[in-house]
Amino acid sequence: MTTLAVSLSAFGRPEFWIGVGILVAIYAILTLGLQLNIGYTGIYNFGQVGFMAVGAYAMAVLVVEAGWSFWASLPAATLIAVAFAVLLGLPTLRLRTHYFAIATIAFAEIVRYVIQNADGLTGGSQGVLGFEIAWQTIALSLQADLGLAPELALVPLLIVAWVTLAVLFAVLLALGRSPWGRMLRAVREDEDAVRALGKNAYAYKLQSFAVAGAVGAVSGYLLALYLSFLSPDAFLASVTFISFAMLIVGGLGSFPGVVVGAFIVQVVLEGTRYLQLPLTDHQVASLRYILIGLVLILVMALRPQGILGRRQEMVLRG
Amino acid sequence: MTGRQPAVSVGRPGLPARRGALARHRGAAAAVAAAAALLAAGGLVDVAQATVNGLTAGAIFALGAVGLSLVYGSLRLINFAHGDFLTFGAYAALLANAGLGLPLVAAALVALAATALLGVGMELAMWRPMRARGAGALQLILMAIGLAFVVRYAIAFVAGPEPRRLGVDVTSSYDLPGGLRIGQTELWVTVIAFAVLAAVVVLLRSSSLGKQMRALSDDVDLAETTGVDTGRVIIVIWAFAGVLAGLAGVLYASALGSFDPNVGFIILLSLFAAVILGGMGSAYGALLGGVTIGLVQEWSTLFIDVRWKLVVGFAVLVAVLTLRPEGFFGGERRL
Amino acid sequence: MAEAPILTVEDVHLRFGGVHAVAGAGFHVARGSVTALIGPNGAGKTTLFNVVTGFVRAERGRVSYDGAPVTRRPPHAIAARGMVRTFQLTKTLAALTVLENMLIAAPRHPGERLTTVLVRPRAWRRREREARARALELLDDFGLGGTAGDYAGTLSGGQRKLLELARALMIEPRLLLLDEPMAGVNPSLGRRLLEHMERLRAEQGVTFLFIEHDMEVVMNHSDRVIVMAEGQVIADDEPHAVRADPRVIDAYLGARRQEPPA
Amino acid sequence: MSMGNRAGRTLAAAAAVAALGTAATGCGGDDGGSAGEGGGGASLELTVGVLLPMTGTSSAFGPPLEKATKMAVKQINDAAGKAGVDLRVEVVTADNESEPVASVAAARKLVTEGASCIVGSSSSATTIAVAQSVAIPQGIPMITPMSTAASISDLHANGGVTFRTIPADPMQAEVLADVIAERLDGAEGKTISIAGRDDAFGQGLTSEIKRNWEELGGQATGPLLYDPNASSYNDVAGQIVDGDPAAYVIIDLPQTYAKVGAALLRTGKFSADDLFIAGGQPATIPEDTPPEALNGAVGASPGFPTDGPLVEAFDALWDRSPGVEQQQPYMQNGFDAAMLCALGAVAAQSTDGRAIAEELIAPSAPGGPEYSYQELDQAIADLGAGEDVDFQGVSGPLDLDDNGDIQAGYVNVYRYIDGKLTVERQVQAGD
Repeated sequence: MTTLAVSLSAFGRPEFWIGVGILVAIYAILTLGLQLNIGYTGIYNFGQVGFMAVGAYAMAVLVVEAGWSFWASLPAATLIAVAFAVLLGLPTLRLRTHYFAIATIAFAEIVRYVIQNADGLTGGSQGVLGFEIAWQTIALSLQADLGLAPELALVPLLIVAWVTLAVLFAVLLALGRSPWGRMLRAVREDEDAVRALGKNAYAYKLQSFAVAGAVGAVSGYLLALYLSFLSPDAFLASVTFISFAMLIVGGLGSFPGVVVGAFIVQVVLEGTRYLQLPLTDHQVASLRYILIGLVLILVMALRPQGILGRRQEMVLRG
Repeated sequence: MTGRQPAVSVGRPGLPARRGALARHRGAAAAVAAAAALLAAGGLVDVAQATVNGLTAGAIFALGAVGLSLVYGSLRLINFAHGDFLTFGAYAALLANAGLGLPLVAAALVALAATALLGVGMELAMWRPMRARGAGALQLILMAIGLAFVVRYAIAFVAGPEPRRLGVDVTSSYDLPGGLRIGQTELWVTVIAFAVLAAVVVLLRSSSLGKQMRALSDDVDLAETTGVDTGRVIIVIWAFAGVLAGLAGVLYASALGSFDPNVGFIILLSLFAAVILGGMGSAYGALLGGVTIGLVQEWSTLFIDVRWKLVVGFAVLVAVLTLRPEGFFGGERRL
Repeated sequence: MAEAPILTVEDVHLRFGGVHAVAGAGFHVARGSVTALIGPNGAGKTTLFNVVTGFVRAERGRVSYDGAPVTRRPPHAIAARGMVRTFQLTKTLAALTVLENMLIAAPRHPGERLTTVLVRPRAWRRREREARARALELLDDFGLGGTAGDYAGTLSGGQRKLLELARALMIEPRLLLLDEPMAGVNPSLGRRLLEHMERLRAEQGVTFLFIEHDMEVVMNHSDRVIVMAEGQVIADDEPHAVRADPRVIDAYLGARRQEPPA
Repeated sequence: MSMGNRAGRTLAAAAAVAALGTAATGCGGDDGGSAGEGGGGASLELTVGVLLPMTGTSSAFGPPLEKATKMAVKQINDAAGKAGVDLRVEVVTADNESEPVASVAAARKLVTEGASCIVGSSSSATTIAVAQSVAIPQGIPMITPMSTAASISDLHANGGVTFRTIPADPMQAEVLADVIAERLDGAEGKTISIAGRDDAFGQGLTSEIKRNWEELGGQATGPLLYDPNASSYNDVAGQIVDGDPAAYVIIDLPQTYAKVGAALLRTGKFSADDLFIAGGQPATIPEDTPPEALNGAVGASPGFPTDGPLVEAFDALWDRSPGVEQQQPYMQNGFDAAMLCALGAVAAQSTDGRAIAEELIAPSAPGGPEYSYQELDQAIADLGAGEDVDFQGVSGPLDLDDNGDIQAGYVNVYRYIDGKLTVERQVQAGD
């Protein structure tokens, strides 16, 4: 019982919310990309975690292996992710949505295996570290200036993560409300109608996918900063699926929904660590994933528009 | 967003039969070249051994892929839970065998029935009602992913994470002529798998139900207009897919010797590769695709590090989608 | 027929599986004319539309629009050049509003370029205002002004046909290919549609090629009729001449679903 | 390999950061610092956090590790009572899912629950992740009972909070190479076949062993790394036995070796008598592994004394205590890690992480009277009185060096006989 009390009191501790807060921002950013692809453009990007991995590792390898400056590596990593998106999208975006879904999930797995097996470059399963020193230096001096206690060491990252989220959120919101975003929604509804009106539906799908790749890369190197260490098993396919849960809980087609969804799902995932259930840790861990599965099933069955999505759109889309 | 698209936008504008034939010739040429390369790389014995290994894996993939493809063809549903159906089959057999003390063969049959029930149950509980509500492709696909999580981790929750084994002899093996070897269980697995696959072909070809299944998965509307009782046939397809998935699971678990709750999910992408290679929706295609993926993965180990074996399967998948999305054996469907 | 025809189709071939959907069809469409394309079901009319507008690539044959070949051009490029088609089953974008449906068609819209939106977020506002004005104007013409804010999915079948036509006009087309514009449209709306066609031809010199089963419409509103059967053009003449043509009658009687010319 | 020098290259910079870190956190408040001042009579409420691999690849080791640490804590609280020192230790646990991201989240959970000393984590990847993003930035000492990767030694320079109660890979690899050479009467001209699972554990040890073997003048094929998720292992087995080598070295975890071992036997060329393994292995051959695949295999693992009163006492204690019966590798190391947490706190007279980290090495290093957990009360009393002690762990003398590594570790040379892991002898490695 005392343990239960301890566990509950933990929710009051700032460190918990700092950790969760950073992950919420990171996964919200990842999911913004999915929202643009799935919610707006109707292309089934099932490999978003692949771009997260590409972004994170491109940054790390450029810094540690190629000796680039950390700051230079960030835009470079983003561009590399975009290049991956374009190369993958060019052939596969011509295909039916289902084929594309499978192609992207395969892409993400290939990325993970290559990272794991190209030890020379990526450190393989041993992982990479030492890429974030430039950042740590700043973070630590910030920590000193703000007079933060050790357990608040992550506050600077928390701030950066949320600022990044805010910026990307604003950009995507603007994109979504622009005629460009309108065109994406049109493509989602019916590519042929769009083509018949003189607009290149394929090009819009490719642009949407490329933007998602860039956004995924950003979430990738934020995760890298959070872990201060990269290893391939941080990029399992299940990350994309959890990101789906965030996407649909918040609501398809709604960017604010992404943030709400990311927050709810992440708090539930982390919260379950504190529950003192009469179960083995292993069962609790399984329970956590069963929960994710049920969320996906029930939301899609009962409230396909999620919390903030527009029911009308979901229904009319059928 | 209904996942099925009007005729005007087939993935590739109407592919003339002529090009198909051409591609088939090219395929043959490629096969010859590949064979030559193999022999150069491996030497006869190694190639033969890799082929034996590949046939075992391939037969299992084929069993898993046929159901996946039929379900996709008839429902335009990518059943992400299909891999976990294999796992379900394996654990059902384990429970019936170790738990209820049934002999393994009986236990296996129980497992097939159980997996079929799982498939049909989900159709009645989930898919049918959702279709009735006119659910979109995205809704269904995400529900399938959710189902995959639930099945896999429910198994993990009950059975625990530790690896299990079915009571089969995985250590002894037979000498085949030419210095080749095959595991005793693997031999059985391969023989059973191919026997069942042959039966599947016969069933799909000659039985009216089989024809209806293929018709449905070729073109739902056409099937409906030609008076196929789709509701009933879909149930049959789920049962059929379930039985095959269950069998694949049991055989795979037996051949591996040791399995855990991730066993099926791990090969899901290889199953996708098989389905794509065969042409989505084509039962025969998936069958050939499965065997091919198995062979390609094993042959790859003659050229490159074994670490890449799985990736080779995925790479084939992406390559096929890029070069020939309608698949290579899709033509079979028209037979 | 002094001017060169606006559309020329020559010897188009296309098979689906075994079926010879289009087998050497060819014809001209004169500038400013209203041409009807008729024929029994499965004659290959819609398939020919798909070929002409670039949605399906023919195995053989040439299509040239306004003097330039468009045989290998993608659909959007063809539409952008002013040859615009509608669909047998209307393709209104259900989850977009009626107004948004119209705006999608607005040509030369900088706001539809990713780079512009990212780099110069203001640069497209003016064009958007113009397009919006034009769209509302057209919607009023077609009696859809009141629905501008509704989801297109909520419109009636007839209204969708009108919306599709109005939307096509956003592109300022010079050749409109209409696939069964009258199908599923109540008579009054149908009349409205025909009036619009007449007006557009008179005022803007738009050329029309339309597939239609309603023989009365065909006979009274077209100045030329092309008849297809089994993938070939079996007649191409003035309405009255076609009506008398024995081959046409055979074609219709021979075809499974009879539809004797009125 | 590439890992090692990568870490090396970044070491200088890392050290600089560490300096900054202490500078920054010097002003940081210390929670639980109710102690610190006052000395002997001060009351210490220490919370030890334990990262347990309850799920994922290392899940076999989770439950015994949990039991071992809880046993240790009970011993400490009893001893503290006897010694009349006001020390109360509580345990909080978290599942690290054998995976880095989850490990970090789990470690944060432990910290939020007040843990100021962490026992863990399991695989090297998880340990490095936790060190990098929790232990080092927050100044929380972490003592891993399981991670043997060489690169972890480099981490200590960065913040001085990472420790281990288990010998690092090089120590194991060196011993194993010697053992193989001895069994084959010399390495000269002998070719052995090295393989391992494709993860941090396999990649690290196989390359170390290859290096050591070649230094002894032998040749080696491989390391052949295989995917733990492969759909079949006949190809792997075929390549391992290819060109019938003098011996096989296979670095794997039980759950994968169950499949690989079966495949090896099917080749008909393989005999487990020529098999050498390393790392923690289960005390009895797991139910899903074919016995013939392991019986007769010789291995080296970070070990612990196997006879003498201490061992008997520990085994008795184990049998008395609640939880799983089956002993597993690493549990003694976990037991000792928990002990060190407490001793560090007593020595520091504080439950603040950094203070404990400062005092972790001294109580284990030579100097002062030697005490085992059986004389824990005296150890606590002495430390409480500000005297130095040399704590003797059940996993070995510990004796942490300046990298937080144990200088002198026992490496057990064991062999599977009749399905049981029987330790044939122990090598005092290091020094």
